[in-house]
Amino acid sequence: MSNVLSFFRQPIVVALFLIVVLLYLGEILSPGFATGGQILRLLIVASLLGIVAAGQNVVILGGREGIDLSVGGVVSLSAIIAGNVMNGGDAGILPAIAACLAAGAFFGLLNGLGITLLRIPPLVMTLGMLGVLQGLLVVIRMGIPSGRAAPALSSFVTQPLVFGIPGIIWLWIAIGILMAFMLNRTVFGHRIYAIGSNEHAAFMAGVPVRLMRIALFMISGMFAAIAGLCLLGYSGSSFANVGEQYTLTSIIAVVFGGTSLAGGKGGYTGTMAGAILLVILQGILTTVNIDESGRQMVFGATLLLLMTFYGRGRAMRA
Amino acid sequence: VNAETFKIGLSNGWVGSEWRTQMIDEAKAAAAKWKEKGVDVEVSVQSANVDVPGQIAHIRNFIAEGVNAIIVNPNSPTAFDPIFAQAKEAGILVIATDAEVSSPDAIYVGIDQTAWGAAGAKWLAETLDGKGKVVAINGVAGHPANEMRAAGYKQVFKDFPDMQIVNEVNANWDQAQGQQAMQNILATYPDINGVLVQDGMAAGAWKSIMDAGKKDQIAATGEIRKDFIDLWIKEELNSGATVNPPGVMASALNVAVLMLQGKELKEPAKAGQYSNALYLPIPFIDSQNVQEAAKQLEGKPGHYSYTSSLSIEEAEALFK
Amino acid sequence: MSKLKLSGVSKAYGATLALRRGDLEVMAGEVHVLMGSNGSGKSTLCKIIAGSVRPDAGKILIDDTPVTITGPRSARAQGIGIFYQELSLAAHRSVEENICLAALPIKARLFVDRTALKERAARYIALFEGVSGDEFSADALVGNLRPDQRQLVEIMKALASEAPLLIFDEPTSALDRAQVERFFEILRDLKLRGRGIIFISHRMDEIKAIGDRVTIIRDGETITTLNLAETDAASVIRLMVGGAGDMPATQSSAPAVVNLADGAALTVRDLSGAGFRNISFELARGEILGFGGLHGQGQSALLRAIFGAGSISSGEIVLAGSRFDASSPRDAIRRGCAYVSGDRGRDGVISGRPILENVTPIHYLRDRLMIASPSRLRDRVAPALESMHTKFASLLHPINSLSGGNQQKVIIARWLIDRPDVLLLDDPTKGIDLSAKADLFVLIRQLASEGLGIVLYSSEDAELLGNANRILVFNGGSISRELTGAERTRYNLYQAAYEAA
Amino acid sequence: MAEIAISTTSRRAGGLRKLLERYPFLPALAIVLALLALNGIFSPNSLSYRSLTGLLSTYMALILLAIAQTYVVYAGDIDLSAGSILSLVNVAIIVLMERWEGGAGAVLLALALGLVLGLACGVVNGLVVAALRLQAIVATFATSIFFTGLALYILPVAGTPAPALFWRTYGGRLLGLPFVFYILAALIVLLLVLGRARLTTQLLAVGDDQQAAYQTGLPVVSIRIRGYLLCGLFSALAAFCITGDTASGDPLVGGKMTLYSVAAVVLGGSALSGGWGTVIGSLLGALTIGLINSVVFFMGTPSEWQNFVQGFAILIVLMAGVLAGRRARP
Ligand SMILES: Nc1ncnc2c1ncn2[C@@H]1O[C@H](COP(=O)(O)OP(=O)(O)OP(=O)(O)O)[C@@H](O)[C@H]1O
Ligand SMILES: Nc1ncnc2c1ncn2[C@@H]1O[C@H](COP(=O)(O)OP(=O)(O)OP(=O)(O)O)[C@@H](O)[C@H]1O
Ligand SMILES: [Mg+2]
Ligand SMILES: [Mg+2]
Repeated sequence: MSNVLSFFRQPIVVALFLIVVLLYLGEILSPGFATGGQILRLLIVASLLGIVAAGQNVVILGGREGIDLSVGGVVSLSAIIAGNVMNGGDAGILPAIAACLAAGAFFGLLNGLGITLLRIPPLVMTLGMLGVLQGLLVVIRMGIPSGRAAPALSSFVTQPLVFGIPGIIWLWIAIGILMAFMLNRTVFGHRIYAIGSNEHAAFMAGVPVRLMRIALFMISGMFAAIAGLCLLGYSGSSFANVGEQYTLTSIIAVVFGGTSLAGGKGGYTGTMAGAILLVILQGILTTVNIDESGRQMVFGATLLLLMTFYGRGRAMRA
Repeated sequence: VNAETFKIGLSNGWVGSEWRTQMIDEAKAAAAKWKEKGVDVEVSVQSANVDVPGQIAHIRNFIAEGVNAIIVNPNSPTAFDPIFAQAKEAGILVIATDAEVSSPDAIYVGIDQTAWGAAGAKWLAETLDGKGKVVAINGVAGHPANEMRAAGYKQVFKDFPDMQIVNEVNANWDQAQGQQAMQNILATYPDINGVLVQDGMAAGAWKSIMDAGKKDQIAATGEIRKDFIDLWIKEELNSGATVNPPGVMASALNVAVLMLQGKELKEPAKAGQYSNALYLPIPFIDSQNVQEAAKQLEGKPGHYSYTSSLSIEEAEALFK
Repeated sequence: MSKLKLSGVSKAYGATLALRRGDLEVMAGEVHVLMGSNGSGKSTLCKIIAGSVRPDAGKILIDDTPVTITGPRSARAQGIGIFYQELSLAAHRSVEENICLAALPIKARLFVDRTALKERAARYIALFEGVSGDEFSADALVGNLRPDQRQLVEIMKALASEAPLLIFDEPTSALDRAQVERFFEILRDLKLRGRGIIFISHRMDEIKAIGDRVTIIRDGETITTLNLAETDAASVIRLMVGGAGDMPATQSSAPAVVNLADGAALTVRDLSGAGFRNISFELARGEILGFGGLHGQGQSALLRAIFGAGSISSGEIVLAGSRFDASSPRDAIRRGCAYVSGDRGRDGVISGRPILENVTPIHYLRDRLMIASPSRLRDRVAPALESMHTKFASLLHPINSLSGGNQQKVIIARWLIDRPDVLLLDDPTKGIDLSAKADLFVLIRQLASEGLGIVLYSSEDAELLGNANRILVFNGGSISRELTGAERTRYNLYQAAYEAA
Repeated sequence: MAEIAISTTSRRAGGLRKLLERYPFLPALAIVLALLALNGIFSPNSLSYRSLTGLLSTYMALILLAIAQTYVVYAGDIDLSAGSILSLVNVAIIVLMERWEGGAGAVLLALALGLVLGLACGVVNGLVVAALRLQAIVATFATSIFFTGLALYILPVAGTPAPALFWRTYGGRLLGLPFVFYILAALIVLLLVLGRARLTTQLLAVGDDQQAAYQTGLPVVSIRIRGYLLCGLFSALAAFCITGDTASGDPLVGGKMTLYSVAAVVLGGSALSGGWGTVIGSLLGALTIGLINSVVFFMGTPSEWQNFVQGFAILIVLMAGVLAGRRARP
């Protein structure tokens, strides 16, 4: 009996349940919302968010108030870089991937160094880095020729690839499997949880805590870079501030997935469900014909309501 | 004429789009043109992401620097009244561009955003023969330019009783959000005929329309960026784009220099809701003249916008 | 008159039954001692009285009236003051603010009355005048104080509650003798004034010195309450540990001599660092070297430093014949060093994670693994756990589902999969029950006989006397005596520990 | 208990550290003075009485918002909705003043209601964060969306001038001195008074160690809620200043200010983890942000580099603030 109960308390189960409820609600409020093609298109949008959230997820799992507010800046930067490297030609895709990953890793490295060596709190470090990235975007957009997605990239993101499902969703599934494997079946993954749940014990057990933490921020930067690349494919051309919306939504997706902001607890499968949940919620709010002020109030209140399902802090009286 | 020297401050409080960068660049180029005429126009630029207090500080910095004129693309329509009053007190000419300001101490030189919204709606109504279902994808809710544009299209649709706006959404002038919004709308309103979407998001909306294979059934407004215009021609889209040219600041600069020279406007700036506007013409691109627009943009980067501005001579024509 | 009466109080943390059946009666004007081995539930009982832990069942009577305690505030209001074992201080606040924090004196309904605050705090600070150390002042930040001074602040804070019932949960563990003496004077005075006092300590001499009655708790259950004047240490201890009379102390002693022909496993020369100075010793392969002395005399600091987790200012360490630069635990582990800490919550347990993951981290490092294959790991992990008779339902259950002792076994097991050369045991038996202790020491001796060099620091004399081939007694951060052969007696150990303390 | 520190290694309480311990905002003050000096070097005019008055009246809103943020940060919380509360109060008082036709009585009544509104928002935040125990970062982000929606509902588009009485007072002079100086003086008195309030000590104690504070017997939940109340109150005061400085209502006016307020708190040397900080530091931190913006301009930075240099400078000063703050505390 308690097994059954605890099954229904799992964040992922809660999220999946809420997804179904929301889809149903969406279909009632605006018929056509939950049709196959539309769900697929929502999944494309969710996968963009989900890929950013993958990086956010590992940073948060790593504990010590881990959070990455610079992901939005990296997404934008990566979209701009990719657009210019490929410049509408398929030949440029591989160099673009390499350039984006390098840029994401570089800014993740800077974050990681500031956080471990100077011991700047992640929130502060990555907030500052976001400011720098926004400035950098202005600088590099000067005098660059163009920023168009390669056709192959665009169709990878938006057109059906296998079984009528676009490549990006397959990519997201692959990332999901990879993340699940990494977190559950690799030494690296176990060490992430170890530093997230008890950094000191991990240190005493020989885990290279600093290196790990730097690596996590680099991973976050690289996932944001991949998302930027895919976002370019999604929108066809790069433009400024394209990544801005991902900074806080990626954190919410992680929280909706049942990962604790305190670190060491949670996983990526839940985050995937969380990303889908968030995108469906946004989608419903777009299609329902109410005033923007009403939309925002409903959105804010629903977020709060959904949060009460997860991640409530410990009571002080044990 | 003796060599004159004018110092002009340009303030831009948001750097989130290429349009803004182009705006500053064109203004700088306009200043350079004055040099050829023997008028030394020195521009001093403040352009960074700032909040409203930050942009008020821009103006204060200019006052401290002792400029002759300030041209501002304002972050808020109403927030600058007190500071503009101070600038005027200090003998500084203040011109707002791109978005109107309520201050009686400034004039606005730029396009009429209401007319901008109306132009797109008029094109859409005519294209659809005055009937059909339409959705509107707007920019940032609460932003004055956005609300004026919305007022503009609503006014037009009053004259077309068979045009029905089935939904209005906000996608924050963000291309990806515009694309997502369009995608959601297409799922729930599969039978729409037209889309009113503002620049910045139109490319995204069109992407969703094309992905859904509906580019031949739907007419939608478009953008003035080179990469969109190229796409428009290539895909033969049924589109029309009202131009909000990045050259507005350059136009404002030319007007400013002439005013600093002591010239008087033939018709004082008295238009608009704040009775301080000097409206510039709004070009419109549709399938008839899109090729010409493309010609102007040839060789430019993809994010470069179709532009127009008052030349010095055109500006002079406005003065006595 | 009965100040406080508890009956049938119980508390479970998930699967851990911290308190099974707590009964206790405290009279006005007595110092009532709680005794029980580590993890027997003393602190849990105290926290229930103080309101910071919610009991699952049981009755509480104050002055013979049944009460419900809904939280620390309500406990305070009902006349209960407490010294928390793990302290309850705000590190960035001053000494005086901490003393008065629970009831900051106010004026004009809003403001802290600084004058009243100073006055009130000064009363309690003055109680320890002369023994609280130099830089101790009313306006010092608590975070800047030494551990013993912090403990004094917590004592003052408890006294400042002026509560009729005062609870002191191990208030003396970091105090020096003079401080303890002063504290006891204060307690005696409070006793005369009719307060009821609950006092916890593991030091028999302290209990004898201050206690009137003793209640003994074993495995979360109240065993009995005795009059201290009518009993002796041996019978109290027997009650504490239960029927199993074969205490380690009565166990056959370890051999005094080991064959040193194999050479030194670990040599330490003139090592100084934070918390210890001028330490030199040599540890032979196959030897169990005991560290004795009062708690906190530099033993843990030294072990941590050797393991690369402390700070070393001078001196050298030689591991298996070559110089070892103790820069991080990672290096130490790679060089075959192992370190088991008694503070498992801080140094050991990766909370919320499966038992399996809690056993494997050292294995990952020493075998340079990348992939964690559960089936293969299970084969390595299971024997290590079994050798210690660890009780667990499944390797995939979170470690928090285990009792404290079993958690500690899991932590120890992590060091045994890949044999180390040197094993540093830093009071490793905290929270472990007797039979587990016995298992552990059998294992330790066996490991020694296989050629490991083992350093054993224990706060229990019996463990040292029963297992160490040689004992170094620490005092004030350096070695004050070495006990070998027949010198290894309880008396010598006690005397060496206390001399000049 | 941990070891007795036998040697005196941890006792090196140098003079500088003592000074920092007593006045933790000194690094922030030094940075402000340095930036003022830089401003003066590049543009002597920027140090004129008039310019400094302007600096103060422009950044008074951010100063107050940073102070608002500080009180929740004291307790180890954070409020990402502070800027939205500012917007909401801004539009609410503007609409009220207009509806009541802008006399002195109307202005005062509107301000009083604005304070109540700020407090109400604080209660909402306090309840979701402290009572419902949701994570502060995400929960206050959600409430910020809600408050923005409410602001848009009250005033769908920026506009509606404030009564002249109101903004002329704010921007004007009283007995020959700029009105903002009186505000600053009143603010400093208020902060000193609040510094002596029991609540401040309790907030800091909660931020230091929430569990310990609870075990001590402090009403932790109510203290945290009161921290959010103070935050709402100061956000409302910030809204008054921005209304005074901009003389109008704008439902989006505070959106960008939230993250700046967090940055200002860190620049001022307070620890985001709670238990340590000063409101004076946050005041200086807000000025730092303003001064960085103008230094970047007066240095003659090319326009396309301004945003980058500004972001970079803020990052560097943030690091300095954190590092200096850490030296100061135990
Ligand atoms: N004495 C200590 N006690 C507790 N934690 C510590 C101690 N010293 C360092 N740490 C923590 O451990 C981390 C540093 O560990 P370490 O130096 O092993 O990492 P690393 O240099 O990345 O690893 P490696 O040495 O293998 O390259 C830091 O995060 C620090 O907080
Ligand atoms: N918060 C908690 N969560 C889970 N288990 C706990 C918690 N607190 C205590 N325990 C467990 O409850 C048992 C009793 O612990 P308690 O602290 O009361 O022991 P104690 O007698 O005070 O020991 P010591 O002498 O070491 O202080 C132990 O097994 C401990 O691990
Ligand atoms: Mg205890
Ligand atoms: Mg290292």
